Amino acid sequence: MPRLEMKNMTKRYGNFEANSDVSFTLNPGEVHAIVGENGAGKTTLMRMLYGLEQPSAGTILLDGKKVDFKSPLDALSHGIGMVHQHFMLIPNLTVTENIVIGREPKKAGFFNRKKAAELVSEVSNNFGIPVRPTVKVSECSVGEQQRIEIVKVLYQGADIIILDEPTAVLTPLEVKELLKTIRFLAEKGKSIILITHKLHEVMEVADRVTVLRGGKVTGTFQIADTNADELAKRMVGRDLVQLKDRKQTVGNEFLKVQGITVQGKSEKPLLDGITFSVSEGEIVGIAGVSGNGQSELLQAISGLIEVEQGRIELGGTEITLSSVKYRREAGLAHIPEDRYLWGAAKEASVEENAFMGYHRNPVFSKKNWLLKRDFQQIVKKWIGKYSIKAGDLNNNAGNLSGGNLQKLIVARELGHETPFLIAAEPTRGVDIGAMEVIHDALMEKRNEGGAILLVSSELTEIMTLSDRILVMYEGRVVGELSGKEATEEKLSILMAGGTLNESIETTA
Amino acid sequence: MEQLFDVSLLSSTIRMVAPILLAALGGMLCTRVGIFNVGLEGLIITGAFTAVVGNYYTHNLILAVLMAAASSVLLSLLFGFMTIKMKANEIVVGVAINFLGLGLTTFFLRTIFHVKGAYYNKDMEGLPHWKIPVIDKIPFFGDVFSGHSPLVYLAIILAILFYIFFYKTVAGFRMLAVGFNAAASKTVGIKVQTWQYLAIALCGALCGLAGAQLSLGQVTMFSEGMSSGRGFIALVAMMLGQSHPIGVLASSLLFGLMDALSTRLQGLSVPTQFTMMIPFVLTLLAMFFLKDKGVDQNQSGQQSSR
Amino acid sequence: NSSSSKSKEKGSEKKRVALILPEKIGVNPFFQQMDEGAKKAGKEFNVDVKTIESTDQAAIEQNLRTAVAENYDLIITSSFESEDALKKVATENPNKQFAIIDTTVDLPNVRSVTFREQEAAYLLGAAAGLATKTNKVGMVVAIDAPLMKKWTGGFQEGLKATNPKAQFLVNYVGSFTDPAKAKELALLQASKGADFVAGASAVGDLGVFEAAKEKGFFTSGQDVDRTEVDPKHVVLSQLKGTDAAAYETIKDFAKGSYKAGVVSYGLKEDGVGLTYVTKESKSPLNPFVGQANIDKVKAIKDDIISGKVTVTDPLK
Amino acid sequence: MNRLRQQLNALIQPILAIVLGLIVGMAAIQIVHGSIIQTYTEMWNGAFGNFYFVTSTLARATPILLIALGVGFAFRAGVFNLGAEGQLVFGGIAAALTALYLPGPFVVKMIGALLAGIMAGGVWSLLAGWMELKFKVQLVISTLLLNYIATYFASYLVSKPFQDRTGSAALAQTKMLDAHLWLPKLFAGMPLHLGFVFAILFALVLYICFRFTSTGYQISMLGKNPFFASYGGIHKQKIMLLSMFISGALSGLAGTFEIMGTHYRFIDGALTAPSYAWTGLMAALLANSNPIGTIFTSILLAALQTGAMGVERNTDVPLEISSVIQAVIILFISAKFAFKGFKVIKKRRKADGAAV
Ligand SMILES: Nc1ncnc2c1ncn2[C@@H]1O[C@H](COP(=O)(O)OP(=O)(O)OP(=O)(O)O)[C@@H](O)[C@H]1O
Ligand SMILES: Nc1ncnc2c1ncn2[C@@H]1O[C@H](COP(=O)(O)OP(=O)(O)OP(=O)(O)O)[C@@H](O)[C@H]1O
Ligand SMILES: [Mg+2]
Ligand SMILES: [Mg+2]
Repeated sequence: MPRLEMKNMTKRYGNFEANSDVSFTLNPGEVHAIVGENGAGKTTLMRMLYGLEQPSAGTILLDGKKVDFKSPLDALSHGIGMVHQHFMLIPNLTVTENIVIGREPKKAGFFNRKKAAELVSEVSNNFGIPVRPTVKVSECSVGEQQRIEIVKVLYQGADIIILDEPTAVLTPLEVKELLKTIRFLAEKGKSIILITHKLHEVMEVADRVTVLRGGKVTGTFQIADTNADELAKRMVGRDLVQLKDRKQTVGNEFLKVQGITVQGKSEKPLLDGITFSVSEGEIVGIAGVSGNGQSELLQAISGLIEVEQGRIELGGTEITLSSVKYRREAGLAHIPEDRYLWGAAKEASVEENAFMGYHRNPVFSKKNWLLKRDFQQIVKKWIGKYSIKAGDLNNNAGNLSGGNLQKLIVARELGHETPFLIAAEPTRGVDIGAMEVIHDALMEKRNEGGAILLVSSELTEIMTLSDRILVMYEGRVVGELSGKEATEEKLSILMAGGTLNESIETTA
Repeated sequence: MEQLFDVSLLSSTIRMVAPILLAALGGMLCTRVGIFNVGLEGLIITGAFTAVVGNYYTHNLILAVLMAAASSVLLSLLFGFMTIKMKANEIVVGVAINFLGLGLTTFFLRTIFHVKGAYYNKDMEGLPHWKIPVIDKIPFFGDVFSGHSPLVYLAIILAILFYIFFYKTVAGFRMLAVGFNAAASKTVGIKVQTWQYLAIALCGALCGLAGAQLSLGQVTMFSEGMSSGRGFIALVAMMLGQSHPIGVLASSLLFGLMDALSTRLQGLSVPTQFTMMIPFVLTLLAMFFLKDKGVDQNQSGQQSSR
Repeated sequence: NSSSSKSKEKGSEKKRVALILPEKIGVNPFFQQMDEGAKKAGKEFNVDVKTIESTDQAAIEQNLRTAVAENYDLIITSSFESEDALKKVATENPNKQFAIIDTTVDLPNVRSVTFREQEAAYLLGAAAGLATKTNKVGMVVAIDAPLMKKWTGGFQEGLKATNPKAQFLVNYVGSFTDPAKAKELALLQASKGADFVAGASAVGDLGVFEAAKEKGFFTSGQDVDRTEVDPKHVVLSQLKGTDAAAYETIKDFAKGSYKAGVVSYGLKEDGVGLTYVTKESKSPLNPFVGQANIDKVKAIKDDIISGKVTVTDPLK
Repeated sequence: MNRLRQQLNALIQPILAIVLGLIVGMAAIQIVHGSIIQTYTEMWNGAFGNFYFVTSTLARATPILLIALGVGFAFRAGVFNLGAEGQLVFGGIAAALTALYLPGPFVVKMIGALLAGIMAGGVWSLLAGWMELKFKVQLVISTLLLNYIATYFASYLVSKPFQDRTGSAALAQTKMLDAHLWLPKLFAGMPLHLGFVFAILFALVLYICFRFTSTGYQISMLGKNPFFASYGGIHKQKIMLLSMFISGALSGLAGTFEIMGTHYRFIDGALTAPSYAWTGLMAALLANSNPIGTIFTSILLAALQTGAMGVERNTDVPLEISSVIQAVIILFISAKFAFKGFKVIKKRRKADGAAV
């Protein structure tokens, strides 16, 4: 008998069906993956299972018994735990506090924090998931936060664990660790639902996989009976196309960064004398374990933080101390790594979000007047080109699914048609279909002579797109490889702070 | 120059601070669950009035104080219902609660006591003045800290209890979590709304006590608008104290001291308007020296420096 | 508020008077008194009196204009706050009759009734100077506004006249509606040695009385005889006959002897005064003041009336 | 067309709320055995009964509207300006003193007074903005504190150095402005003055600014996500300070208009007693900071006050009951439920229509 059965689940938001007639089963000790495009309804299905949303129709059976979850508390008490796509942690609290919250060990109402820390360590050791119980979550890396979330559901005694896109924000190494952990948990008898956009992960770790498209199930397969290509086809509803060819272009150096340094609050500088350049018609990838200064580098180049030393030049003009506005006018566009923090205003409409930057563009802004009608035509084009599911342009951007918002941001920044583009994690949390579109657009820009600085924690992405790859470690550039010579091994060694045996070429 | 602070002034400061502190602690509870309550003034005046009504009908001080707390809880729950359930803007509701409190108390002053302006009855008994056994004997200390109404001591004890509550107990921990991140708290099964209602109700109770201290502790009478802006001062004290129980205690005392200072300076040849300004100017200056100003006081979701 | 909108339609012969107060009745006992005086006159002389409270400054003019529009026969208003509004409205309606109590508006269709409070305050100060044993007396005043100088100024003059050595402590509450703070200020003055603290803080006076009761010092009230509240401690009361002013105005009007111009009430006219000195009180005289002192103050009163002693008008 | 319907929808909620508020008010009137119909008739008459009352309602709405526009402006930019009261008072006193003491012909005095009022309010507000940017002094507290400082300071000015010593000299107030400096009334004998026209004009300008201009766009984006704004090259500090300035300037102008259009002098307490500032704040929040919506909410709140005066004049219902009714109506308007309920009904109707 399956551990969990969801029958004919339907969820409506107004007239829109996020899930229609979805059925799904989960066996004990099984890893069951759910894949699907952005907005296919994966998260919605899980939110119903976890009691965060009430289904419009359908039944949930646990061990053959019908259950009805009014709130997460009900789900939790039935042994269902969820690691959310967007972490549900409280940065001001410690790791222990975040893990035990809701089931705190107590004595006469008093919170026994010592006992709590012990219990957390125990769970963490039992399942081989390392966390530091006493530090504040705000000081933890993204990978550690992920582990904290997993320890949290284990601490809660979850038997069925839902992981919603757990790998989207992890470095390759962390992903490897996580997949190991998932297998380990399954062997210990836990049933796991894994939502991901990365099909190789599915092939590696899952027992079965269910594909969703447009809120409907398009099939459930044993991993042995399927392959990544077929899954992709099922997800997208068509064949995937090959990435555009790389055209050979030779251009001038457009972005020049010389010895920039940012100290930050800690002892070690966040950026330590970084020097490199990006030429027209070139994609330069920056690889590195997250937290090694990539974010700061991009913020320094785009003007969001100040550099203390060094010089930045864009297309021949110095921009070291310029405002963001000036830099953008000098030819910089920027796909930010955190789309909710930097890239969008959730409370603003889709149109307003799309407008950012164009309010300065003389085509759409004449003498301080915005030409909204003209602009809407452009947005409609983007929506078509990148197949963005945006609904009404007046809707809040916060209602878009993550992937669709990302596509909107990519479209917006590419639409500026600047000679230089920063692309930070351009496909984070984005489905394969959309990833294809975005990759293709980046390549096209390169081929047209654009200079692109790509930062990604996804090594495959870096390797397929980049002409040159720089590796960052502790605020410094520790190595450079050409796109051709780069391999996952070499990159991993450099990213971990090691050195390659062969002498590393440096550009003159 | 005359000595600026003497026993009488300090002891007066402690009394004057009590209602502000009580209300500020109430405001703190709301802020801690993510609700900015500007309705403190209305809650205080309601408490002050009901305390006198309770005393009038029951001749029992304990009942009177409880009634004061209860009436403010009711009004406070209205605030909670409107903001949580009806999703109304909390500032609008807060301001409306202030108007409502003032209007209702004046209205009932007329219908219950058939007077306008103030109800005073020289036979009405106020809260007792407690002599604190040991402290009472210490020369200077005794005069400053002993001989206040029970609510004064309660205010100070509550500040410390809230500190323990927040940082040592499970319930307090959960309440804090709700304020830090409601969505995250919800996912671990914490009943966010229940906690919010609880905090708001408690806030009402505290403001009710603040009112009772005003109308039965400090004086024994009710007069229209006798809260006289204390709700707003409490709001400032709460923000200055960064919604931390001890911080709120400290900032209330700070404000009280400055107020005392301003009173003392009235005798000198400074225009009164300037002496009256002192507490506000100094509070403003104090803000410059606060190290960690941001905290998580994202009450309205509208703070600019985030 | 006695309803009057109906009587308009009935077209009754009754004359109609509107008393437009510049603020809500309540905080200032003064307006309550005026209302009572007007009602009393209304009853006695068979005049319809309608009292209208204004919520704020801007409402005064609106209420005046509405009263004109609703064709009241006499429109009485009060206080400095109403001066500007009345000037405007009375000028625009030269055929309407108006009266203003407590200040002067110099127009042919306005009767002004003013009070010389400083004279009564002088007597109070004189009494305090005679009675004090500690040579320290205080006063708790509502707000530091020029108007209040009529009280503080007169008091100080009287005090210096009878007791040049006496120290005068003044504290301002900063509000008309804060008895708690008024009480603390009174306690503070007492702690500095004042054995007599006069209340001049509207509702706050009740706080001052309480302080006196608690610490056993002596105090005084305003406008009406407040000694009844607590004769042991509230030993004097400075009087102001606003009720009489309203009463007389309506009486004159009903009798047909209404005249525009200024009527000033002072000690001479018996419009202001002090308990025991100008008017007996139901409460027995407190020994703190003593009959001997009262007799001395009575003499001072006579000197003021006869012009032998002049009290400075602090507003001039 | 669609937009029109949207805005009509937005009106439904307040109307429903008023109805509910009045129903609750009936209970209060019952308690004092007043006549419900008479009370409400007088309330209506007091606010809109005849032309005079309409104009006095609008006159009262003028400062409320200007303040609401100012508060709403700052709110749009993501800053919470609780300092309207201080800005109002500062604007008023600055305008009054300039009009009285600036040498030169009347035109110069007039323009000088207007500018002084605007600048005083604006700079006072800017001060809070500057403290926030430079020293991270939270605006919510600093603006609240600055209110007290401004009112005490203005009170000092008019009770000591600039007090009107002519006449009775009993009040803390300035001399009266010369009649040439009075803002013209829109209708003879009616309290409504030119300031109202300006207030409406400003509402329209701001509406256009937010909907159609780059500056308005930048302000909204800053309010909705400051990080996004700075990422997009919007100068956060500049826009924030600009918003604070304009916000304060509008409140300052409200004070200026009250002085030059209604009181003709600065009277201590006359600008604070009617709680224009809090009412303006509510008007802005009720309208969700939409300038056009603010016109309606301001007039509504003003009407509740003038209506209450009507009740006071003509019924036995005590004055206090009106403030209770006012508060209750505001509470109901602030609720979102009616609007939501309406949406559901509409949707259902739509679905029915489709089935036919
Ligand atoms: N509260 C809501 N109101 C309206 N629509 C919603 C709501 N929540 C989700 N949706 C819509 O439902 C659809 C499914 O969303 P869901 O988050 O389940 O997608 P997903 O498959 O998890 O996508 P992603 O891969 O981007 O995370 C999306 O189109 C989304 O816009
Ligand atoms: N009076 C004007 N005439 C022509 N273009 C204008 C005018 N005012 C603004 N613009 C243009 O409209 C756009 C937005 O103007 P706005 O001043 O709001 O932007 P901004 O980015 O803040 O500019 P700045 O920082 O230079 O003031 C800018 O691109 C500007 O060049
Ligand atoms: Mg999802
Ligand atoms: Mg500009």
